[in-house]
Amino acid sequence: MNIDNIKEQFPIFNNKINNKDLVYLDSANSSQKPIDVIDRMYDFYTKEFSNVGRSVHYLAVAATNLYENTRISVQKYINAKDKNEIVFTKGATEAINLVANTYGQKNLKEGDEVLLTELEHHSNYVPWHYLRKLKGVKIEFAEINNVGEVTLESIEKKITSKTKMIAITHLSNVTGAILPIKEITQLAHSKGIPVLVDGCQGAPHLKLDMQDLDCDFYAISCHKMYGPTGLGILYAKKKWLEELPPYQGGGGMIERVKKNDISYGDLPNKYEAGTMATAQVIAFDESIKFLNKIGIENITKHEKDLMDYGQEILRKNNSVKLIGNPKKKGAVLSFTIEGIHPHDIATILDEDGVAIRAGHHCCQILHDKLGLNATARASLGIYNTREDIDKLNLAINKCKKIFSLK
Amino acid sequence: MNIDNIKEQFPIFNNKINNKDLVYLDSANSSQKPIDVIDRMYDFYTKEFSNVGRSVHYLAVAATNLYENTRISVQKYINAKDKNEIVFTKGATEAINLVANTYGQKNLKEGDEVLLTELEHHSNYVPWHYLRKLKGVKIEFAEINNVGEVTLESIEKKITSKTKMIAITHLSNVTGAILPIKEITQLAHSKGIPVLVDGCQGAPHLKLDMQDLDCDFYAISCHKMYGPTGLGILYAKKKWLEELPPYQGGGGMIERVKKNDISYGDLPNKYEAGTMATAQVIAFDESIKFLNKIGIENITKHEKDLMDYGQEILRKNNSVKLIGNPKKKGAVLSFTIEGIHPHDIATILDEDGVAIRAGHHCCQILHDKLGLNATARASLGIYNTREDIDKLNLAINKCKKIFSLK
Amino acid sequence: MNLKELYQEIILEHGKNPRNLRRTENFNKDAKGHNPLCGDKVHVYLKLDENKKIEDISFEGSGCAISMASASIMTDLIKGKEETEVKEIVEDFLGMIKENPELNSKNLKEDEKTKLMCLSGVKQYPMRVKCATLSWHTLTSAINNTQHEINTEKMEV
Amino acid sequence: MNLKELYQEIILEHGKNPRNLRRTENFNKDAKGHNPLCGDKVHVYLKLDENKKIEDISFEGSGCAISMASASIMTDLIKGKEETEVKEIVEDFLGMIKENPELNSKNLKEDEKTKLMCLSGVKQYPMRVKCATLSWHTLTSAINNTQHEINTEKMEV
Ligand SMILES: Cc1ncc(COP(=O)(O)O)c(C=O)c1O
Ligand SMILES: Cc1ncc(COP(=O)(O)O)c(C=O)c1O
Repeated sequence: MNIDNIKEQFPIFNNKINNKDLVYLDSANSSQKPIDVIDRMYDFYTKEFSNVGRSVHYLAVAATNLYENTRISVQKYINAKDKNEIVFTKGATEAINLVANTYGQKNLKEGDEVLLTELEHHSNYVPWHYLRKLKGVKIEFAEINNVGEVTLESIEKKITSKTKMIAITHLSNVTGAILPIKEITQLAHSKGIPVLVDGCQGAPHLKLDMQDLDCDFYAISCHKMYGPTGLGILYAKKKWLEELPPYQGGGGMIERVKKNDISYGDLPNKYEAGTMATAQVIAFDESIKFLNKIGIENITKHEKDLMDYGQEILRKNNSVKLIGNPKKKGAVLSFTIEGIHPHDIATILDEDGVAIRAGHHCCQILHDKLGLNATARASLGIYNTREDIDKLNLAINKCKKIFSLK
Repeated sequence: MNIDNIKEQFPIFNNKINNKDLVYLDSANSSQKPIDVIDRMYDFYTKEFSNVGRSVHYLAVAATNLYENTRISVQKYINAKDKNEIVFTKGATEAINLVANTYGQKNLKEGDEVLLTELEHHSNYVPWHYLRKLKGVKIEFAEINNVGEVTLESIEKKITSKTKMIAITHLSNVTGAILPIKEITQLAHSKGIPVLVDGCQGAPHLKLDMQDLDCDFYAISCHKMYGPTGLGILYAKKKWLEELPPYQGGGGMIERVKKNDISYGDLPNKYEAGTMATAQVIAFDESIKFLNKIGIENITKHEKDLMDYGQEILRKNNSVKLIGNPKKKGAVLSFTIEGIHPHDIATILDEDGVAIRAGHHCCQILHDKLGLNATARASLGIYNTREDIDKLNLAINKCKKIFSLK
Repeated sequence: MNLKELYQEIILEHGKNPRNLRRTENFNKDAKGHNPLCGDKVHVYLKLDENKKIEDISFEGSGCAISMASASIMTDLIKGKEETEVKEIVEDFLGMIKENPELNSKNLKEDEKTKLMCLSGVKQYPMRVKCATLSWHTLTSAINNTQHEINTEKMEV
Repeated sequence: MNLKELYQEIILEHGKNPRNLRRTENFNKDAKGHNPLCGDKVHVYLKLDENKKIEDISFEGSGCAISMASASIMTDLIKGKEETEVKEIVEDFLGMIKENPELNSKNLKEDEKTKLMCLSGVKQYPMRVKCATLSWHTLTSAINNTQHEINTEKMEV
């Protein structure tokens, strides 16, 4: 598959949106879906639908096999040791809640510290805040430096003998900073601290190798990874899934149920209570295939090239200020324009079909630190081109014109 | 829409499954999907996809409106007072976990009692069991009578001054018993006890009127209601949603986030953390439209007619024993055949394209009570016909022949 | 949709140089408002004289052009009016933003109506309506001495 | 798929009248097994003599025709064999159910092989494979004196 005409794989770009060509720069929010993924859902529902699990009829057996196939595909894609280290969730948010809840229940007590960073998305803060409220756990924030990175040193500085969990983003959804996960994990493990990685922004853009990163938990949001909505993945080292208590309770996750006691099923069932997002899991296999066909190296390269180009163009544009300038940066271009509020920018850009996001992007801690209420964010996916960047720049110029800026 | 040729609306029946015509009798597990629902997902992904929420670009605004439209459709369908009493979840299992967790956190303490019934699905038991483990809450089970019902009296018998929650199924997924929810709610409320209804099996088959039932919580599983997988609904009276703490934490459910504290957003955002199952919610609107076009009265009537026919036929069939004979019974025919294990039955029926389920159907408590390891279950949907019942009966006869029964 | 109607000259000008962006000394009523959508915040201060006439009104805050302009135009226009008149004007304004084609208040002069109608362009931008109404809701809250902070997510418009 | 191969006469017969469905007196090894799929349960009892020969083997439990027949045929066939032989036969049987076209064990006579091959019909029914293997895994567990209960969900076949 050739990345240059990859847009053809995404039917959304075949239509005019609000009478304009769509310049989709909101992939960090959610990516568009390739036709194979959409077709897979259609076919599954029209020709093969059944719930998975313990039914022995033909459709149920077939669906169960397909469902488990995706688990194996994901295992391979992220280089996990065991397919049962892959747990399907409703989203990355649930994946992180699952860890905070179960690890918190079992291993955290008053005064223990959880170390986050100032870059964290609310989804990797609120679940830990619950433990603060419930158990008196403390939350520390490793600080960003002046280019919007969190370095190994910044993490190291906040580790104390009370630190019992480090939960950090792989790639900031605002500054684009890529964190040195492998080094952080090494450091953390040398002190006996587990590491959870919020991989929402890492997974769609970077090569994933759990053996190399060696983190304990990795949370993925499938809808940002060219997959269906309503699906996420928690990777967790087997020992954790074995050792931690279950999360939600319900059908499919039990072994024996008596009036006075219940025993739980094995991995991964223990963490997949109730009917799962069957069709979505099955279709996600196509997302993995799609990514594999292009090759993650090509994706990373394509996006880096675009991002360099975008940074260059926007830097040249007067009054545009890029947010963050990390050395290792993923496919996110956040910016402000002196004198124009990000929401006005987004509204005006939208008039030209340029879809970006404005706001705090679920990172209020970071925006407080930067002294900003909001930023504008153009985020990239594999379907973006230099032309998209040029259109972004033109639309920004129109913005400036309306506001009489130079 | 005419219920007699409703099968045409379900593309799955246009294909041979494993070279046979599909006789789908596993709707209590998950229903098949009408073409409009499947098409809606396809169209949304191919022409309109965006995440919902706070983005201001065209696609995001449109998707957000569609998403909220479904909330209003559901509100109307179940006659809730306020659209913000509708919370989208990943499934009924999550809906029940949400209530058990938040209500449990706030209102239950050691020695308090939660009253379930012997009919409950594991999804309406395990979440309460967690509270037993965590807080020393007690669990009581209202008993079934000899026709597989739970009566008002049976509930009343188990209510004590310590009862702080009654959590019961609307319609048993094994015996088909329809519980007198309205009467139970009245009784419970007269004693100040809230009522949660597991509506998984009620919602696809019965008229839903929250004002009439007056329950405090009602959990729905959309995939059993001709909707997409990976989606459920929690209806809860507004006062509960306002009063109870949030469940999962993440993006979208907060108001303000500071390093030392967090405040939560309003209903229904407070309970919808992270990216939701956008496409599924939007498509579920078509499920509601579909149900409305046929009319729930017609559905209930059609299914009752079929069930009566099925009971008549199976009663006439030697060695077949129907499980439960409740006066008010929903579209479920559970049975055993003396001398043939349910899993052998299911395997043999499958050979003729007759898809049923065998096992404990996530109701071990009930099966223990009945002294059975497993039962066979044929469950009905709107697409089933008398012909399907006849084919079931023929396949059962084949079964008996193989096992040399008369 | 029409950007020109949304970002009219007068909006841009008020957005850039908002009137009454300060804090009234000796205010006797005030309220805070917050629009989670854009992170906009506003704090409205009122000084009513003994006849319940608005002697002074001012606001502090930051936000998008629409919300700043709306607060600026509002404070300009409300100053000198009586409390009951103000309540009526707020209702008229919110009604116009929600659905009415025009303003009907007897308490508004023609040129005041014209000025306010400049904000009507926002009607075509549902996601931006709350930017225009934040300061107005906050004003109501100040007048009514409501203690809780206004959050536009709780408002219909 | 072929029902006739799955439900062969001999399977049905053993399923209906399982051999050794009782509890060995003075057993010296035993183990429990459980198949969450069908709720089947089995308890295998062994009596080994001083030379590690299976003096008696029996089982208690209930389940589908396949699992009952499998336990019945197994106990019939294993009686009188030596522990090391048994281990080898179990492996051969599981290998056959998983992938091998036939049985290769030197410890099985031709007619024993023929009998066991009657269970091979299950290969075409992946959801039923564990019904056929439950008692075999439980036998292994008994021989090895493993304390935990066998759960077929944890087994590959
Ligand atoms: C009565 C009942 N309750 C709860 C559930 C759980 O629903 P879900 O698996 O969709 O979460 C089911 C279905 O499996 C059910 O039949
Ligand atoms: C960095 C980061 N973490 C977590 C999330 C939450 O993911 P989801 O909303 O899919 O649960 C997101 C996306 O919204 C994100 O960008």
